[in-house]
Amino acid sequence: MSKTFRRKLDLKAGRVDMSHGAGGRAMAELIAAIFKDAFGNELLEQGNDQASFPTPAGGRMVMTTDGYVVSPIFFPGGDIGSLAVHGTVNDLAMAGAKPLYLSASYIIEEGFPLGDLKRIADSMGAAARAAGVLIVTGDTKVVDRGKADGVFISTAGVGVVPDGLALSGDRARPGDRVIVSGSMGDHGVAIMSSRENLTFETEILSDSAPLNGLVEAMVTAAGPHLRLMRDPTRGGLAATLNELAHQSGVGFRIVEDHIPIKRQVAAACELLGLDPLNVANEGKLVAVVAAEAAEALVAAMRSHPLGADAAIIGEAVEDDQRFVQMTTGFGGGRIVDWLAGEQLPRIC
Amino acid sequence: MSKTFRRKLDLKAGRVDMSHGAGGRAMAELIAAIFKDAFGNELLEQGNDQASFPTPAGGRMVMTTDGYVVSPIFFPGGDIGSLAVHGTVNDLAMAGAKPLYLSASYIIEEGFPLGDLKRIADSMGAAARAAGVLIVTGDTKVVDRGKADGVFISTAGVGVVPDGLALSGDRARPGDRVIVSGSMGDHGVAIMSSRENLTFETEILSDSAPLNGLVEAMVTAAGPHLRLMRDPTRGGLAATLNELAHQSGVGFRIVEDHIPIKRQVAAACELLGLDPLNVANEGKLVAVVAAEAAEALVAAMRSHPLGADAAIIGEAVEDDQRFVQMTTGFGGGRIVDWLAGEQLPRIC
Amino acid sequence: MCLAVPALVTELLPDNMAKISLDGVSMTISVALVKNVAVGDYVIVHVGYALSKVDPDEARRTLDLLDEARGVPLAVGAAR
Amino acid sequence: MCLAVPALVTELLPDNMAKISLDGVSMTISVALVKNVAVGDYVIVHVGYALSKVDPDEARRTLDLLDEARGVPLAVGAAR
Amino acid sequence: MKYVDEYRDGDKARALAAAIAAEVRPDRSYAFMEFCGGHTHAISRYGIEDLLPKNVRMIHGPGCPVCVLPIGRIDDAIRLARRPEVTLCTYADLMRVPASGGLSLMKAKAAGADIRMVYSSLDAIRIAEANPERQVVFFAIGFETTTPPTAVALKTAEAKDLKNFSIYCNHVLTPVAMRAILDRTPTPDEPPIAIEGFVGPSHVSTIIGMEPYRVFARDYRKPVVIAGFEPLDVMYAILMLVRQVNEQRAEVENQYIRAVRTEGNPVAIDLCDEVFELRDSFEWRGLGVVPRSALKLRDAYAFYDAEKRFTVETQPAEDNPACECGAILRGQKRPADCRLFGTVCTPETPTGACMVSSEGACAAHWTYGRFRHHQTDAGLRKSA
Amino acid sequence: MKYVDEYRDGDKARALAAAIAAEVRPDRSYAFMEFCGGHTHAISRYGIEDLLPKNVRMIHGPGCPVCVLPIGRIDDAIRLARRPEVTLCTYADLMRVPASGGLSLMKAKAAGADIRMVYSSLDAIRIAEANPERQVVFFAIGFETTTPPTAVALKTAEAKDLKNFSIYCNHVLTPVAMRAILDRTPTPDEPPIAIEGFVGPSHVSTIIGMEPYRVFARDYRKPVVIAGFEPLDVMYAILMLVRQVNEQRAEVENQYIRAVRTEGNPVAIDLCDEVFELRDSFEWRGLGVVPRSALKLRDAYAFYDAEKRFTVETQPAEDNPACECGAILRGQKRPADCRLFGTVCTPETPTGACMVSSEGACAAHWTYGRFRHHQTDAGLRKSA
Ligand code: SF4
Ligand code: SF4
Ligand SMILES: [Mg+2]
Ligand SMILES: [Mg+2]
Ligand SMILES: [Mg+2]
Ligand SMILES: [Mg+2]
Ligand SMILES: [Mg+2]
Ligand SMILES: [Mg+2]
Ligand SMILES: [Mg+2]
Ligand SMILES: [Mg+2]
Ligand SMILES: [Mg+2]
Ligand SMILES: [Mg+2]
Repeated sequence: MSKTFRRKLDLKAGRVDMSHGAGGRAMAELIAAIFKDAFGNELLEQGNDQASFPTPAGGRMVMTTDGYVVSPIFFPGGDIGSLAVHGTVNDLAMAGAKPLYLSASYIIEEGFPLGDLKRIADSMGAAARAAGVLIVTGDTKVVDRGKADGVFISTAGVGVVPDGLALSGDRARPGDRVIVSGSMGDHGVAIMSSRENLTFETEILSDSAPLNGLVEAMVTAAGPHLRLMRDPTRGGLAATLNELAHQSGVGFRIVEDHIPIKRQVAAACELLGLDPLNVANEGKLVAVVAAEAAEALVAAMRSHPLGADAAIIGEAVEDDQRFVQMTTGFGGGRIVDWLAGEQLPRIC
Repeated sequence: MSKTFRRKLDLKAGRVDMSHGAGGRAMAELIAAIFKDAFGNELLEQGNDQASFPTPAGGRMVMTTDGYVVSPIFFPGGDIGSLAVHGTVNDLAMAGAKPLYLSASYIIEEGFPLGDLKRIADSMGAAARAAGVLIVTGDTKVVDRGKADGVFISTAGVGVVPDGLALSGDRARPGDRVIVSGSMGDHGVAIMSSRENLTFETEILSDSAPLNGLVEAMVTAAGPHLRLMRDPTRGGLAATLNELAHQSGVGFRIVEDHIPIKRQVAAACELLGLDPLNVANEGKLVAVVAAEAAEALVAAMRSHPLGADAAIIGEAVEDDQRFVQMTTGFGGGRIVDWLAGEQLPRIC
Repeated sequence: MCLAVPALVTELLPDNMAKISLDGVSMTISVALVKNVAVGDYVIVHVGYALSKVDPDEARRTLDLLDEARGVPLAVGAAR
Repeated sequence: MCLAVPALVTELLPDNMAKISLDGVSMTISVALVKNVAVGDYVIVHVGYALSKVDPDEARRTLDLLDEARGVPLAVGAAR
Repeated sequence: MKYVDEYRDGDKARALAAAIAAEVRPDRSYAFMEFCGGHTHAISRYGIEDLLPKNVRMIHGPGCPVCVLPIGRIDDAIRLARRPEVTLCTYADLMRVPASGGLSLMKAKAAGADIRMVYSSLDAIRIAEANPERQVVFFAIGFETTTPPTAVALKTAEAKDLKNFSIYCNHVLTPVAMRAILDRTPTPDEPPIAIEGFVGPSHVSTIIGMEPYRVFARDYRKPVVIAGFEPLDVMYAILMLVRQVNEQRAEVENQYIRAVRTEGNPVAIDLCDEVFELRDSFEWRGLGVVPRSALKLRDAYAFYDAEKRFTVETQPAEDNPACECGAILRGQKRPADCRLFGTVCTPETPTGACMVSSEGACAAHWTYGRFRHHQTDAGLRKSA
Repeated sequence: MKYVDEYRDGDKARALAAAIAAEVRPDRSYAFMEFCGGHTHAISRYGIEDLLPKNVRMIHGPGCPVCVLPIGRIDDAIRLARRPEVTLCTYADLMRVPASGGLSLMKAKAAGADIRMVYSSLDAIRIAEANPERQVVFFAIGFETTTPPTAVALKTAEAKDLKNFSIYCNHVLTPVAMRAILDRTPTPDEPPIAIEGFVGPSHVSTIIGMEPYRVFARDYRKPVVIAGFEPLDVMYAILMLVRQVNEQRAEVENQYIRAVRTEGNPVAIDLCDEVFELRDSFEWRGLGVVPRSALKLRDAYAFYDAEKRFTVETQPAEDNPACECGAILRGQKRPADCRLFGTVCTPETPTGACMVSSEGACAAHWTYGRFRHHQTDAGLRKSA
């Protein structure tokens, strides 16, 4: 883009207005000043409405997308920009893929501070570099005030699964072990603690992180014994295990005492009447692995910083009802169900 | 997905509420009832958070994304669902790619009618089938009322460019011919005519259409003589030609009388004080082609239904100022510039 | 300034409003400022109001005046 | 019903409000319903209000009562 | 968490389970009602049923203010929220409760009503202060526990001279409901009401103390043990009930001595007396109309009464006649005995009161306990 | 488009161009001002400059109401829009006009002010009817053309008894501004004001007729030819001006006979007389303060006057001193003579009045004509 478009945006006090989305020079300026530097890579610089890259050699490809509408946009431990990279990288990694390329579609509410937009784009670019992926193409739309909530980002990603690796939610078999890579509920509690209408405070940070490095170590350690992985995001561990139970046609039995949960997360859930197993994570995974490889896999995970608290929490069982059952720390048994409705503070 | 999740959504009077985005059973039901059938294909049915498909053999790959925030959501000649396919398919096709796979990220405002959502998803699915692409993965988020505008869709797409074909916005050379595939401004005028606050009426339909079939015919006809293609969407023909001029480092000279513009589009622009060259298209392309292949290319385009009105409108010229100049129908000359600010009705 | 377009009155509506048409584009405007507007008239439309009627005879006469200039050979290249 | 949690009072604030802490989670609540709340007290917190103080001696006594049941061998499998 | 974790200890639970098993008489069965949803929740969530002898049966009572709120009152709240000038503030628990016509507060919000979820009644005060042009109505529900916070909010609004704040009062009374259950005369084709004692309310009792339960011991000869909500509290209270039954005692005992005083909380009691008075009668979902079982604002506070400010007139709304909530709440039936359970009626699509919140008997069984049903009775209900 | 396309015919244009070329005297030059932005736009958009002999020079006048509105009045409008109770309705043309402090209506809207773009003053009435709780202010601008629609809106509001509608009146008068240009005494170091005749307003004249221009012919000896906005109209009017100059006549002629009557539009004139009266003076961007050049609401309609309802007090705001608009509007300089042109000052970031709307002299040159500059003078302004 030639310097004709390069004009100083007021990143301190300026705001996005409708002209920044109208396809004219103001939009070109916005993209040049905010996104090009933040994401900077040769593929993006092509400046076409699409990015072109060599077809990967071999393997299978995977593609995923997620919309990011997190509120607040900046939260303890991350922001919507880094989250939009981690979430999509993780969905690719969960298939055992090496994440390669991301696209980023920004929907921005008129009035959004340009400085915040730059901060988000920079964070997104940094997260992509840290995860080893390139943001190769993007889009920017501006909508009237009151027709969005600051900024939404939809990220899509593609990656390549090495030949011979086949992970899928339908591959859990009775006897397989269920592993989580670390403590549950950190992201959701961090987000709730930063919401204006909930007046509690914690030092919990979101666990938002890219899991592709951890996954690489896991694939190396467990090879074909690894059945599947999934990141327990919205709906938390409970939703993920129920999904997997239905996909694989098995039940799960897990042990409450084996599930890592931080003290403050447990306390926040207690105050708000929530179950930490329903609370979202953004840097954790659930893996199902053949029993014989479980211990080795956990050991390998623990030697990666993002798997330091990895633990076997249970196993898959035969169950035509596909229940997720849990032995409580108290010694009883119960179902771990999907959350009904939205996750909200309860009084009773 | 087992029938446990299959519950009758009230598609007649029901509305999306926050529980449909919370990662629980209500969300699974929504996806099952609305998206699975509409998009139905085996890759989507995998039910993972990502879709897996064979790595294409040979060629180069392209990836693109666009956010769709069109208002109104249903407009003459299309809706946000079909548009979200056409726009992304077209961005892939503009690189000469065969579009293969799409992802769809829905951001839905609480309260959106379920019936409308189904209509949009069905339209999106039908558009994908007509364009020969698969929607392989998706995501649904629900935001509070007043924090979105009905529904936004961000679509990403990947495709493969055959070996030997290299189209890019920087490849126009002086002497090359500029071709448009049909009349300019139909989409923008159709959208404006359906806006509540603008009280005019026309029978103009949006031109929203997938151009990959036309592009295939063009590549066959012009082969390596074809330099580049671009779809003149936001900002219209004026923005596209200015972008291309800057990317290629050339000027363009076009002839107003050669640019196809429908009578009603011209009239609507006259009433509103707009220039049809700034008005968006969603089923048209601009191509730049070596002079010697221009006539043959236009002939090939005209034999395709979406190129019936194709016309050579001008040529690339040497110009270190990268101006897009136009000979007016009246006989004078003028610059065709980017639109400053947003496209709005003018009184003067 | 004062963007305005001549358009055909196709229908008179209550409250001094009228429907106009311009090459297939129709719009509802106010005719409160012009007396005796009738269907078939052309009016000059500005910000949703008719400002005056177009006089077809005078329009013809203007074109005739323009035509007077015809026949004079075009001095190609002399412009500027 | 009546979800409530015992939490430590860490600070008294104006207007009958107080800051409480539960394992690193803090919150500002009303102590308008409980007399003589002091920093260091544990209070039962419900919908942002303290309902009563926790009596540490009685808490200890409850645990002692529970411990009385210890030593009795667990009838494994007898449950249900 | 201090005063929490100690009462969730698995080893002590097993010891207590053994003690209960040792003390129950094998030749008879025991049936106790835990009135409170909090107890129901603890029993389900911690799997206490698995730790109890087979001949000790827990009956899940109506002690969830969300569950027992009749549909008509939710309809009223939706009508209030739909008024263009009104912002309705509600505890989140109420959002999904089904109202007439397939509605709920969540759906009404989706359809455009201005409904805000609050954690505390003081949040509603803050919203009223921040939006002086709006009429902020606080949807007050709850037993004696949640009533004093509503009273504080009212007094705060008065002190701040807030003109745009009012209360839609739905506070109900625990002991009256307990009596209503015992007072029912079963119809000839109904099983008898089998309650032999109560696990008494935990946090309700922090407010009202022990006195209000004496009537059950004295007049009905039913032992009552006030118990905390932690699982060891519940188990110990059951042990205390077993002992009373075995010893043929009927007393009001207090297991939750660390938080409940005999006299309750006099500050809260006095404040509630000042602000509220008894309604002549009130409808309870599952129990029907119960005389003098609920509160309304006194005339002195009529200004803050949303029912007066907006002239709310509750329309009667029918429950699904196939719903067995009433019998379940009286211990005459179990959730799985209802033919709607798990098919038509689930936590996502609750038909009756007991499925509405996770503390309802049916919801607790569905959410935490239905695997037992399949283990023991797999053929019965394949579709669940 | 009937009555449009006929007047855009390229063949006729070339014939007319030849006629003009034939009639101009090679030994002298001609300088005419087209007062109206509509004419400026037509000249630029259709490339009429390319069709005129080199010795006919068009001076682009101040006839764009958006361009000449002083910054202080936009500041006022933003202050109005920022009032929490106010919804400001504006023609879209004003949205991007720069105000003080880097603001504009578009940016004020982005920052939260309730600003709606309307196509017609009647849209503002509709918005006021639909939002009775809002104070709807119509930001009225325009010359005599756009003034009667504002008057109709006011009378409509009166008829509908709309209490929440008011008008922020910025209507200005064409002939007064034309006089102000001619009346200026150039300073010693200024080039003379070279206007030899006017292409007279097109749609303004449909309202005011021909009479108000007589003064220019009679007192200033400047020919005036009222012309339509189509390119052939403009060219023919130029031919008529060339003829008057050649024949040393100074008359008011009407090229736009199909729409302009000698007496104008009496209905509109009477209505405006009823509603508006002259302001003592008004500031024009580029021209400075001009006495009796603008309108305000009469006292009888004070109720509808936003300046009275909200006590607007316009603060003076400085234009960039490097801006050459004034000299450009008087024909003393050309856009490219300004050192800000195309660098600091572009249509996206307009510094002066002439760059504000596409009808301003500088914006028209930038948007449609700057290639000429590069053709003839390529070295001068590489950065543009
Ligand atoms: S399952 Fe539903 S319908 Fe049946 S008793 Fe329980 S709440 Fe009522
Ligand atoms: S270019 Fe800009 S600053 Fe210069 S005279 Fe024109 S409007 Fe004024
Ligand atoms: Mg995904
Ligand atoms: Mg995801
Ligand atoms: Mg995932
Ligand atoms: Mg795009
Ligand atoms: Mg794209
Ligand atoms: Mg696109
Ligand atoms: Mg997703
Ligand atoms: Mg494109
Ligand atoms: Mg309301
Ligand atoms: Mg305002």
